[in-house]
Amino acid sequence: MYFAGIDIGSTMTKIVIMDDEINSQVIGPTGAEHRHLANKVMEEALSKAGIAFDELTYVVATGYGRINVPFADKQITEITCHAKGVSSIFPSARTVIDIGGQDAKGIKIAGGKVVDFVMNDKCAAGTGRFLEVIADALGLKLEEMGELSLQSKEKVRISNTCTIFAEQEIVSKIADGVPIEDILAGLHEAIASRVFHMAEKMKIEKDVAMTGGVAKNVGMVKALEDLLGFPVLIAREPLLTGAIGAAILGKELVIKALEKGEAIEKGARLLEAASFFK
Amino acid sequence: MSWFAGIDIGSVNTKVALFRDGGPPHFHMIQSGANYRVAAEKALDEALGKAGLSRNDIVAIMATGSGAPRVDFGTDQLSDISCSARGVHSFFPSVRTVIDVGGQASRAIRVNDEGRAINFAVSERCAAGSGRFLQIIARVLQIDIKDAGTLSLKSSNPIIYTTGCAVFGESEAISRVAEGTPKEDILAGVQNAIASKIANLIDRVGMEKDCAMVGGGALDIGLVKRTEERLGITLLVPENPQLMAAFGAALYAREVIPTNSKFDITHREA
Amino acid sequence: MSSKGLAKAKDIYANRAGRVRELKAEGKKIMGYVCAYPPLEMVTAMDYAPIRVIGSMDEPITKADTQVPSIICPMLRSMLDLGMKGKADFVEDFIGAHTCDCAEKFCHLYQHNMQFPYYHFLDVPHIAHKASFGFMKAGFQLFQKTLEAHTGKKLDPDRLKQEVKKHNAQRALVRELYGLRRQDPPLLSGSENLQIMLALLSIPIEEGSGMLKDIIAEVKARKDGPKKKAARLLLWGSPLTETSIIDMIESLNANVVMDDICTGTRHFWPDVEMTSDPLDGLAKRYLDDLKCPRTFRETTSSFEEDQEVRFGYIKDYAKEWNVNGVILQSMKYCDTHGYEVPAIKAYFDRLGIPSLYLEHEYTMVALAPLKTRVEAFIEMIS
Amino acid sequence: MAEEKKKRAITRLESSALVRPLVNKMYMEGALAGMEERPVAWSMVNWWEGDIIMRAMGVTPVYPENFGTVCAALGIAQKYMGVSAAEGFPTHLCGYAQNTIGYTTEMKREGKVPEGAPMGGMAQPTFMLCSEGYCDARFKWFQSLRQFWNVPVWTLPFPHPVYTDPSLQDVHKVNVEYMAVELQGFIAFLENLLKKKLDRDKLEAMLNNQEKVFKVWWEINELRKAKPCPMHARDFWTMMVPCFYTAYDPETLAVYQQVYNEVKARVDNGIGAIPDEKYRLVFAELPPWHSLGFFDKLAERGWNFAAESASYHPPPPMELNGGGDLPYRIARWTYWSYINTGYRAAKMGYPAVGAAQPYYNWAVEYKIDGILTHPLVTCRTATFWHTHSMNVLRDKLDIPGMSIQGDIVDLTVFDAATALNQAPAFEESMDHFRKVRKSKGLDW
Repeated sequence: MYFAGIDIGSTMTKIVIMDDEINSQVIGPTGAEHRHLANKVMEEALSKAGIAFDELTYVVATGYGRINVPFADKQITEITCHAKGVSSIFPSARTVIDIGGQDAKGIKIAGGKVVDFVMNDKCAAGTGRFLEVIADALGLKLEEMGELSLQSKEKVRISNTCTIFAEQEIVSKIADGVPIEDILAGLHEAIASRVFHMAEKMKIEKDVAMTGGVAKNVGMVKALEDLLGFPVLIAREPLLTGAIGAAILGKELVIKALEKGEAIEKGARLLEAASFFK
Repeated sequence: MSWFAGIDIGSVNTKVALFRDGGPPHFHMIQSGANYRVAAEKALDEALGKAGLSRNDIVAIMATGSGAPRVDFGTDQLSDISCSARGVHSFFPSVRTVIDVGGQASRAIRVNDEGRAINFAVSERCAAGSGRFLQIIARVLQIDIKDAGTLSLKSSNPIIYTTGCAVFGESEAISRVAEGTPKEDILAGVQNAIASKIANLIDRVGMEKDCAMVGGGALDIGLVKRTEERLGITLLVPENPQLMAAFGAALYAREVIPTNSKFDITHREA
Repeated sequence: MSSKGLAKAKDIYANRAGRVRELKAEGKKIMGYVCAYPPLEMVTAMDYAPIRVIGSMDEPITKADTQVPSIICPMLRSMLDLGMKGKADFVEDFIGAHTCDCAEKFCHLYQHNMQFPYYHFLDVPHIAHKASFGFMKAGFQLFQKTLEAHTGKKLDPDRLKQEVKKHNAQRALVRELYGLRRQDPPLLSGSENLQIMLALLSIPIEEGSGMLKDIIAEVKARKDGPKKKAARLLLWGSPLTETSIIDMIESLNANVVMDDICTGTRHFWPDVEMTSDPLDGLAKRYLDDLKCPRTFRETTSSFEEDQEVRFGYIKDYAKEWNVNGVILQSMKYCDTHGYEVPAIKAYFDRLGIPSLYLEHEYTMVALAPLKTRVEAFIEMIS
Repeated sequence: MAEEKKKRAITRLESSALVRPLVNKMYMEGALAGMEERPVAWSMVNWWEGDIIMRAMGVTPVYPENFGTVCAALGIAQKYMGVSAAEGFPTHLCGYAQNTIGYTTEMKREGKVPEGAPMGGMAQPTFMLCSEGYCDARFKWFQSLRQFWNVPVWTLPFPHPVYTDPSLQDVHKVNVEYMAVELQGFIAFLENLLKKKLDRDKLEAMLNNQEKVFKVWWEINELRKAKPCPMHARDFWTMMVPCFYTAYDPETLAVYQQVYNEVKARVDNGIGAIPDEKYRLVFAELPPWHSLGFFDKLAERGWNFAAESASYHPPPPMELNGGGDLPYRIARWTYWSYINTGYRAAKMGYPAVGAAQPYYNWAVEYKIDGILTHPLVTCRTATFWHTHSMNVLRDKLDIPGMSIQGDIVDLTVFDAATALNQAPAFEESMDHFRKVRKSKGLDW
């Protein structure tokens, strides 16, 4: 039996197809247009796994864009899916810190289940999107940005909270000759402390796993570890935990139903474009 | 010749106005880019070049705009609130309320019969309340801000953004485009969002007619129309709304600096 | 108004002002009031229809920004906004109360803007010491004195006792109605319930009690009640004047079966004790029995016991209505509820009842982010 | 801070330097009492209601709100606020509360006054005293502190009569009596807690001293009506502290007398608090404790602040009749300190309500050119009336207003740059309205 998890984030679409282990995984390129083409990503994942769409026993959609995925059997929030995905990779993890494009989350887990969570999604400040915008402005990759910030001798405070104005502030600071690494270090610290204090509301417990694209930014990882006082766990592909969790949850659902001899509730299964706005 | 210069070093564009008694003003505008000082120098020299003038023809320069305090440029500096008010008033002496939709913030300014700012309110430091939001969305839609207006007027059902953040608004607009929502509805949505913020600012300072709209945002006739609808009045819009602060600055340069004096015009004395 | 029962409640909810204007046209004197603290028994005993002044999550706040800064309680700002826009023109006379800090100031500013011919401000102490009851009673007496002076009528003690009975009778009906949500699935949805409560705050007592009787009979017999859902939730927190948040919750796999908000149980739950001087019973009910975090509760031998004193009654709700989760909601800038959150969350943690804190902006839009939280919370507890 | 070095535009009162030792003494006493395990109370600003009784009973009060201003001024508050947020307290709550909650969390964690706490920190309390005065959210946070300190919390009531109540006179009697009875209750609470009796002679002596302090401190502020204004708000904010917390102390009285002499001398010699007083302003309400240097920048522009912070001024000479015993006398003063602006407003026919009343009064009496409001993200009480105050001054007295967003504790909110950028525009505005006032026959 094959199970698919599709995690439609604000900037990336991730799909995992698995039976007992992962058969194929696809991370759609950045760009919001792409969310619209979730079905194309799915087709790509299917061909990678070398199976047909009908061979999927169950499809679970999660993430910011999960709402109207016509080819999913079920929608589950990214919070539950991240928890499941992370604990399948790191059974010792008790806390997940996920800094995604549209929000930042803290999740407490026990036995693969969510026991508590907090979330910020008011505005881009404090989310991965903030970093992306700055990275674009500086013509850097998120990864490079992290590397660079580690060389900072003296952090510089960014006075603007608004991402757009912070971008401007940073660009002109650089023009004024402020070392880029110091600016980035200040930036990472600011975001890390926003996320840390939010997550601390649930009383962060070891081990802590960091997920989302931002986990690839060593600068952010370090800034967060400095605040935590211990190292965090990072999956080889921190973007995929949500999709993995979704696939596993689908699998569990099906197995449970089969054990009970109940019918499996399925969706319409139309392999069409996903929509955000109905 | 005794010319006076006003330079408005804004977050997005730097604008220059050259002015002399009895003659028509010359205007010039360039992008500010990252370095305000460089932008200021460049904008001034290009403006002078266009007008066939040299720096020696300038008696005084008044610098204004959010970038001005960061570069020690001009004979003197004045807040863009005063300058916008003064500039508009010189075009429309009947104006008592000015709406200035700039790249950094939106402002509502009450002016007296002499064109002095007598009361003002400024939007909070969030791009969603400024003209910047419009530019971002216009960029997403790959249209010029000038055409944005005409296009948006076609809108029959403006979208309502699910977020108050310009950055998320951008992603939302992108997805909307991808899903085939008409451009005009996406634009009209932003205009409504900004118009309602403007209405709040107006409420704070109190409205007295006539009312004018200036700043880059006023180039968007769609925003002008929706603000008019929101306020239930007609707005006066000068020909070059984005240049009013620069022009006002030039007028102030004329006023505050004695014509006979001659001194270093690119640097204020410490 | 022709409709009956649930339909009637729905109609009134959809157009409160319309109904109150009808009443006014019928010659009813309207006394506007804030919060749950003014003694409505005295108001009705003076032949007024008490109508609670509330805000609207649906109407963008514009005019009020000329009077109060935006960091003030959005509901109070909205109340002022509606007043300034003439949308509360049905209020003739007004009684304010010192419930929370912002409400106290709001009342004075509201009067300053509206210039009601009669305005009384009830200064409610924040402690329930022995002397506080005397103070509360004195406040009622002053209210009586000024209102008698304004209307030229005397307040008859026996009439007041009758009114106490009448109000208690309505409270009993409200408790009976809430009882219909003890079973699973509940016979009445959280949204329907809030509509009924808001309707009750907008019509005379007799009319309200009549409506309640119809609704109870109708609901007991209905077949189209809420479906069985994974979560049975208790909703705690700051006042809700629209159903939007409960609609959002109940659009998911959950039923809201009980509440502790002052447009719900808080307003109606406790009866007034029959005392020889009715003002004594009223003072006790409104100062002490009424449960709002705005009142300081004496400290005890431990914080845990404090929590029991402060939140014990909510635990009883949770048990009797058999809930498996609690939604703690507060509008932004509400200090009274804001300070409460960590303590009440810890209390429910200790009871093993999961809870979720939602902070909202007191508007109907932008509920989408909150929805994901609630969805995840339901997944978490079921 | 570089700007600290260069010469200040505000000429501070020399005698205001004498206040610092008083404040230090206050904190030292608190720390000492903690070390010597004498009774310590965490106390709210209670407008002279409870402090003097505690002092007379040998309890040393420490003041979390004042501690908050210190932490803010030293930039330590940021950390404590972060901890408070992590404890689950919403970040829009009172900055002083967040600061104290964060501090207390750290204190419990470290089992002692936390590392880096300023002024020796705050010693563990024997009990906590709330006041309903002005901001009733305050008892909520002492209630919250119970999760850290298992000590009793006592709350002093503080009636808030309607400003425009025609039957105010009847109300006063009820209110003052209620407060007096509750003060008796407080005394009983202390006597029972401390197992000792109150020394009423001692209390009376302290009260006599306190009333003298009120008088001098009031007169000092009256002198500020002079042109140019001899004393800047900076000095007021420094000097309001002893009157609040140690008015019972003869040393406090002595210091205020010296301050009076200096201010009087300035008035007699036409000396102002700033070199060139172009504009006289009033400041509402609480200042940015972390950025007070900002006022020197404004002083350089000729902005002098002649009045400020309505809720923090001493009560004027008593106009409330009635004798009564000591608690009654204490109650009357505290009550009077709250109600007196309503009294004055009544005489003026209520041109304003709420905290706009004192600002209206001052604008007239101190010949104010403009009002600068400082809306605080975390303080609704101090901020609620700002807009109304600005409206009233603009509409009734043709005095313009300007706002600068900020906070009492959270320094990241404060936007001095924008304010300074707007200053010239506001000066035009003040110039304009001067003409308007003249044209309407007002004398300033």
